[in-house]
Amino acid sequence: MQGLELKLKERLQKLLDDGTVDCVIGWTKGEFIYDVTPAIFTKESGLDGFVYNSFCGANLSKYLVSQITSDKKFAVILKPCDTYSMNQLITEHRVNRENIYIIGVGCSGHIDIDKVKAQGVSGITNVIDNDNNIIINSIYGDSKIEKASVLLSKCQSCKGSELKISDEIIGEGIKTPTCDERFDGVKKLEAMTAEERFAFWKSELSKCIRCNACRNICPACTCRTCVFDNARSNVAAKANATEFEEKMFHIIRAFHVAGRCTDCGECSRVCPQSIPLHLLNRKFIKDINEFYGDYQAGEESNQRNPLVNFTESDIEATVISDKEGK
Amino acid sequence: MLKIGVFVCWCGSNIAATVDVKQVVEAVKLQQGVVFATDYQYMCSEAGQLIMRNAIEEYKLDGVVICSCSPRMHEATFRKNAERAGLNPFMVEIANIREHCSWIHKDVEEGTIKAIALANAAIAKVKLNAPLISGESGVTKRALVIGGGIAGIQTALDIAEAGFQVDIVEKSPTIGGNMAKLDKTFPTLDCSACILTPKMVDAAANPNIELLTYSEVEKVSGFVGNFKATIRKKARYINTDLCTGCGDCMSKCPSKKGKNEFNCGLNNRPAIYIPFAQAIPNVAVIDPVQCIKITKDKCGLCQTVCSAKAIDYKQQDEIIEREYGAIVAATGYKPIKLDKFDEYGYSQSKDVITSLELERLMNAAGPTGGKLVKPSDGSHPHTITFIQCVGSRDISGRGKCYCSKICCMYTAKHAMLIRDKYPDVNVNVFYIDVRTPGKNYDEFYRRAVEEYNVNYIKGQVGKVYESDGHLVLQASDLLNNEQILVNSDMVVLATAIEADESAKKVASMLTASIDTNNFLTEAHAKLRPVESPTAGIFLSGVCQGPKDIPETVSQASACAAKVIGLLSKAKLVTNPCVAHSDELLCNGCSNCANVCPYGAIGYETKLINDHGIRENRRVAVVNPALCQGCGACTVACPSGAMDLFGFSNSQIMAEVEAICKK
Amino acid sequence: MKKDMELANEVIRISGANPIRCMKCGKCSASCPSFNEMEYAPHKFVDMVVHGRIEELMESKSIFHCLSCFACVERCPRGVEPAKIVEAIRVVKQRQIGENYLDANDIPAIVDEQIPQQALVSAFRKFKK
Amino acid sequence: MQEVKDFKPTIVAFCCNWCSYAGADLAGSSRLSYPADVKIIRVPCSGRVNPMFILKAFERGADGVIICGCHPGDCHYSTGNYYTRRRLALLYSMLDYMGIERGRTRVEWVSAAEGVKFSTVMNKFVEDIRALGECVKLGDIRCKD
Amino acid sequence: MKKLALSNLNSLYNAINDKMKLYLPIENNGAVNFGEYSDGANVNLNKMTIKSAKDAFFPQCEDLSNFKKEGKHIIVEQGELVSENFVIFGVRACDVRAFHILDTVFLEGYLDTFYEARRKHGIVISLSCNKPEESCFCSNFGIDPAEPKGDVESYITDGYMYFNPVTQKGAEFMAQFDSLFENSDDKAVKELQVKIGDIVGKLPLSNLPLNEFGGDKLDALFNRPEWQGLSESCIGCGTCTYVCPTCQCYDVKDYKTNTGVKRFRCWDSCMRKDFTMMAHGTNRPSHLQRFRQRFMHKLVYHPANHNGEFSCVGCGRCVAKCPVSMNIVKVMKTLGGNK
Repeated sequence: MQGLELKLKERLQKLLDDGTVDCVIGWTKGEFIYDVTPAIFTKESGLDGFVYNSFCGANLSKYLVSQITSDKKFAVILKPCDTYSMNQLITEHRVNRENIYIIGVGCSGHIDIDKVKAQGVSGITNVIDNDNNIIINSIYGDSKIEKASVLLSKCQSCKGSELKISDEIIGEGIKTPTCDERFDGVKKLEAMTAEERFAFWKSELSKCIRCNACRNICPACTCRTCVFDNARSNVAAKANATEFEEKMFHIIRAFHVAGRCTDCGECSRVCPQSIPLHLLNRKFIKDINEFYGDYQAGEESNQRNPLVNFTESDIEATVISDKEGK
Repeated sequence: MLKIGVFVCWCGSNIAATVDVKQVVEAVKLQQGVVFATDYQYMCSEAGQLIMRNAIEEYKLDGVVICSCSPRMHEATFRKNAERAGLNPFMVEIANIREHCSWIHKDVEEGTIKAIALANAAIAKVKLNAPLISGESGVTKRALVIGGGIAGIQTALDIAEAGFQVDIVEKSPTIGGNMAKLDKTFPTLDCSACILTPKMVDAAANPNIELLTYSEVEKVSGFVGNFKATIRKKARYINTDLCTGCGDCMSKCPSKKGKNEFNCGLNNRPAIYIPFAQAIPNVAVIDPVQCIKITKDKCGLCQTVCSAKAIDYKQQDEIIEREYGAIVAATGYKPIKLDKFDEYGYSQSKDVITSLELERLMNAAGPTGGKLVKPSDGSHPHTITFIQCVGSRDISGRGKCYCSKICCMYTAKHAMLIRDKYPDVNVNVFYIDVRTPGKNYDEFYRRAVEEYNVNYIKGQVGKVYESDGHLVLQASDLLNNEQILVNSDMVVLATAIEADESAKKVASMLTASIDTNNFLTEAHAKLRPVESPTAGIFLSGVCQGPKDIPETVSQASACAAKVIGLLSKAKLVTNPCVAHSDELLCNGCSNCANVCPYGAIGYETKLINDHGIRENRRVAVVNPALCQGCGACTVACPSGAMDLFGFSNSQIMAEVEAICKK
Repeated sequence: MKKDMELANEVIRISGANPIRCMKCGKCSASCPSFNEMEYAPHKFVDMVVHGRIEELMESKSIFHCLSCFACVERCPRGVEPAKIVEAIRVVKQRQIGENYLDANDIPAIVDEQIPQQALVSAFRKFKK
Repeated sequence: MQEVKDFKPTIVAFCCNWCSYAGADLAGSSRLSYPADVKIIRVPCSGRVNPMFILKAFERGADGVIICGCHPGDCHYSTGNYYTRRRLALLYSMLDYMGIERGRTRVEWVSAAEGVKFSTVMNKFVEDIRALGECVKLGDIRCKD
Repeated sequence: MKKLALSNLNSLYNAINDKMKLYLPIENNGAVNFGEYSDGANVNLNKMTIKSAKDAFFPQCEDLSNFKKEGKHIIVEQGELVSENFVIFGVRACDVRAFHILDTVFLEGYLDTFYEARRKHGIVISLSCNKPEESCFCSNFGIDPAEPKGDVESYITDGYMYFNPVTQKGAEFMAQFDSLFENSDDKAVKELQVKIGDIVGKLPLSNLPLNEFGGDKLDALFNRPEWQGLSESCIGCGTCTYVCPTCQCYDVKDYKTNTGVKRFRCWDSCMRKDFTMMAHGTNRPSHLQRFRQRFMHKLVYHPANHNGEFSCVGCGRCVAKCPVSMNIVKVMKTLGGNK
């Protein structure tokens, strides 16, 4: 990992020096090894503090949306799964491809610090990633954990090591061995009774504090003004005053990204209350695949979103309304 | 605060019998903003309308709600009335308390409660209405007729006669359609060619008509008065300006094994051909699949013999874009395929033919020069048997559920012609019913029976098989309650007709609706039979449903009258209930443009001032002239930037809220 | 009369056919190979069911002359399925005289090589209804 | 059982102007009754129905929401109802996934000529909603008082 | 000092719950938050709650008034004030301090009656932090996690929970449940406090450059170029605001019901685009301005208005929960030149 960081840094410096790009969207180091922050480096600031390690899980493509009107050129570091979002953003004209230089990085999975903490480790001062396992130093002592168990959820159902779009590739990646079939979680819920499903979501969504982290981190949620922030939309709300508002926000958010969501998993990663929000998006993805044929948003740019598409023989909505069973 | 007036109509007893209108008036008076409410026996009457106008003036109303019949009935009436009183017509909303309430409910209490809820929803909506101004759009003074059969020709001639330009687009190399193939026509037995070809010539000669033969419409966009069509002129490999129609090429062409379409494939034609002697335009066409020069780059004989130098093997398809004010569908019909009717032996025996094939066999310009012979061996037939309703009135899935309408009459015609020309030939007709509504039709049929001794047998044929060189028909004779075996030399099948295969494609291009049989739907079965529900699209001939020639011609002329009415207008009033985009909210993501069926949404990069932040943004821009107000874009838009005048998000949500109040 | 119609409805129910769709074209009778053996031809059959004349049909030998070849079912342009109606009447008749179901296990003993396959199939249909 | 009988559900029906609203008009002029619980909102096309309208209706206390449009292929705007079909199939599946009763939402295609179908569809839908009872899983508690 | 065996805690909860509402950390699907106690609730006193204890006195949503329409008349009903005692149990030292910061906002000057009523009736039972996390930095603000204050202080050690009333209110509360407790000396507690002190000394974020901030630092900090880079990282969600124990901004909203209008307030966040939106628009249109507002408020404006007291208590929630790990510590270190 350190080798990769050096390679990246060297290459980025060159890109800044030779004027290929004016800025770099990468990560800067934090107070601990795990709290790296996405940051924009400029020619002037240099690459001081640049870091690339096992905790660089965030999807940087979102950071380009606010730069669409900028006349600067940006280098951005994208992991294979992030490139889907990039394609989707290009499709929707939410980024200016001409001003973007994509450095694809090989990836072998990133670590979720919350999962490490959930294993009872606290007071963490350092983490050493040894591919199969990680060693954690903390003020309460050292410990060793199997890496697969603390990978980000999105890595546990990795989409593969192929970069869907890039201008150059640095480092080699491997598809993280999936320990989760992508739709297992959805299937588990589908197998429940309606009452159980209702109870599940009621309990999960009751935790929502409406912080909007899921929305703001989402590379598909790029509305300049979200309907939930627009006082004239009739659905605006700053807090979940009732159970209904909890559902309304999450159903509509998932619906608005349906067919556009690349399943990057950022929503669940950032939720401070650990609500498994990806299970909503994945339900839409699974239904879209089943109803209209397999579709992966961001597989390539300029695909047609299945929600703004149709065939004459699509299944009828009554099939859902009349479905037998639980 | 808006001042709303509510007018509750009794509609005589239609509404008042199940809805307590007085109670509705009292209830709506409690709504915020309602400053006036009243009821009247017939709001749509002049007296009722006067009440409305007076109230608008006296109470300075900003919005009006009429609780009455369906808006599809009188919305236009009340809007006009509001305009007369100086109120913007789009500040009127209708609560449908007749069709959706009084007529379907019996209990007065229930009906009244529902009427109040519907009134409240309309009040909630009208409060959010905005005055809208109808735009105007021009009318392109040119019509497009798709199909060059008798229907298309007649419509085009009538439109041209009124002084408007018309283009006929015909997919085959000549106009004339099915009628050109017919020998004689019922009920007067005049020669089809004799009455059709003058019309074809007229069409070709009329300066207002342009014939685009061997061409197909590929794409239509736009809207009433302003259509834009993309037409593909298929390569003929002939320079039509030079070709004199001499026919030298045809005789020299070595590739003579093409099926002669005009003669229903009963004989062959060369690769370069003129469809028939009276074809319009009378120029040759090369079948590129059959031509040796084009397929193998050998031969080239026709080019050498052509004194006019009209042959061009390198000719390419040509794409033409034209603008039209109105479009007429006249796509016609074809006989159904008989592959599901094996019992008649159509594919086994050459002597089993369809009625259209018989027309060609009897026609002087046909493959036999008008001599009726058995196709199998060219010998003279002694008995000919007709079978009716082959594939018509069939709901088993093999045929068509409808009556093809023309078969009874043409079979009588055929029977008579045969008996007239060859008195020695016996003619049998197996029929289910003989249907002859029409002027002089039944008389015509009776002549076949009474004067020409045609043997009509009520019953159907179970199977046809060959035996000892002739055909045997096993059939039922219902009147005698017998199963009979009939020997016959030829069998003629009155094959059902169906909409031409192009109808479906044309309908979807024109966004005109079609029924389950692929016939185009009329706007109203009785009152608007020649218009499609889609504005600016008209229907001529069999594309709307089976018709005989007289009926087709009268419908074609009726259709022309409608087109002329439209093209005569200087301006069309456009619907102001169109989509519009809020530039501050728009993300420029193109979702809306993806679902727009009219291509009405474009994108522009504009300088936007978003609360003091100025930046160039890609934003959606709706062309109000193209937008038809369906609202699909509003739902595709995740940010809510796209909204629809007249049916805005907030208006619909206000209605929802009002309805859900208990 | 009422009883007649009840019986007719029973026949219609068992057959699953819809005789009212018949447009009296005679296609069934034209196609029928046993027409000449039958007192009531298929088209007549259909009409009699529509008018509730079931008892006459049950008394007629015609119902056992039908070969169940299904030519009429195949050819009928209205989807009336006359053979199924004949079959239904046979079933009603069988039930009335109290015949038992035919057990498939009994078949080998009575199978004659000469018996047409059609008849066997028909027999199963008859007794398994 | 008594309760079910007395239960007066609130049902919102969105009908497209060209087919289903006209179908409802035809049901009316043919005097084909259906329960007064159904209240119709006219929209230009079923494709105008935003999922937010459906949720809004439930928020406000609706017990059932039905969307009616032209038959696929017959849309006045040629393609609107195809999008409706996709959007609503997915939305309904999601509501089901969240444990909301499937029967509360429905899409039906009713042409302008199908007055009988309109009435049949509405009678059936109301019957289904009555069987399901009051909607307690969706709906904003603040709208209940 | 009183003590109670940990195994008997449930009986204490139930006894309190019989008399008054009891709020304490409850685990639900892996997330620990303060919630209302009911028998069988999954109480978890070991983990730091995700949201702070702020909800007890300043809930995320609170009804203010109700407007009912009857015909064309409008009837106004005032929202109800809390009138019964309740207990908030297991509050950490940082959150206890945060209550005092909220007091300065809601009770000094303009009096917020809704907050006042809750504060008057709420009994705070604090709990020491036995295992501070690496993200904790309360000691910077003079908070001692080993001495959590509140109305009653409590400690968990040796299989017992120790209780020490701090205020009169606390003592009265303890007296109500005296029968459940046994008397104890403070030996075990003192030992625990020493242990905690050791850990606090080792915490990595214990030396923040506080001197660079304060009520007089407006000019020095407002136009610093570093805001640009810092704000670029921030995605503008409200996580930090909503988990923060001291963020006190709220918005007043109207909700149209079927019979009228309910007016309520809910937490707002200066990260939101429509924060302090007015008729003319917003006065912080850029993301940088909104980002800066939050930290300037905590580190400059609040001290300027409230005797130099920072409105951060170092609870570390924002450090742990920010989706992109941008937080007040990084801001302070960047601007304080310590990085």
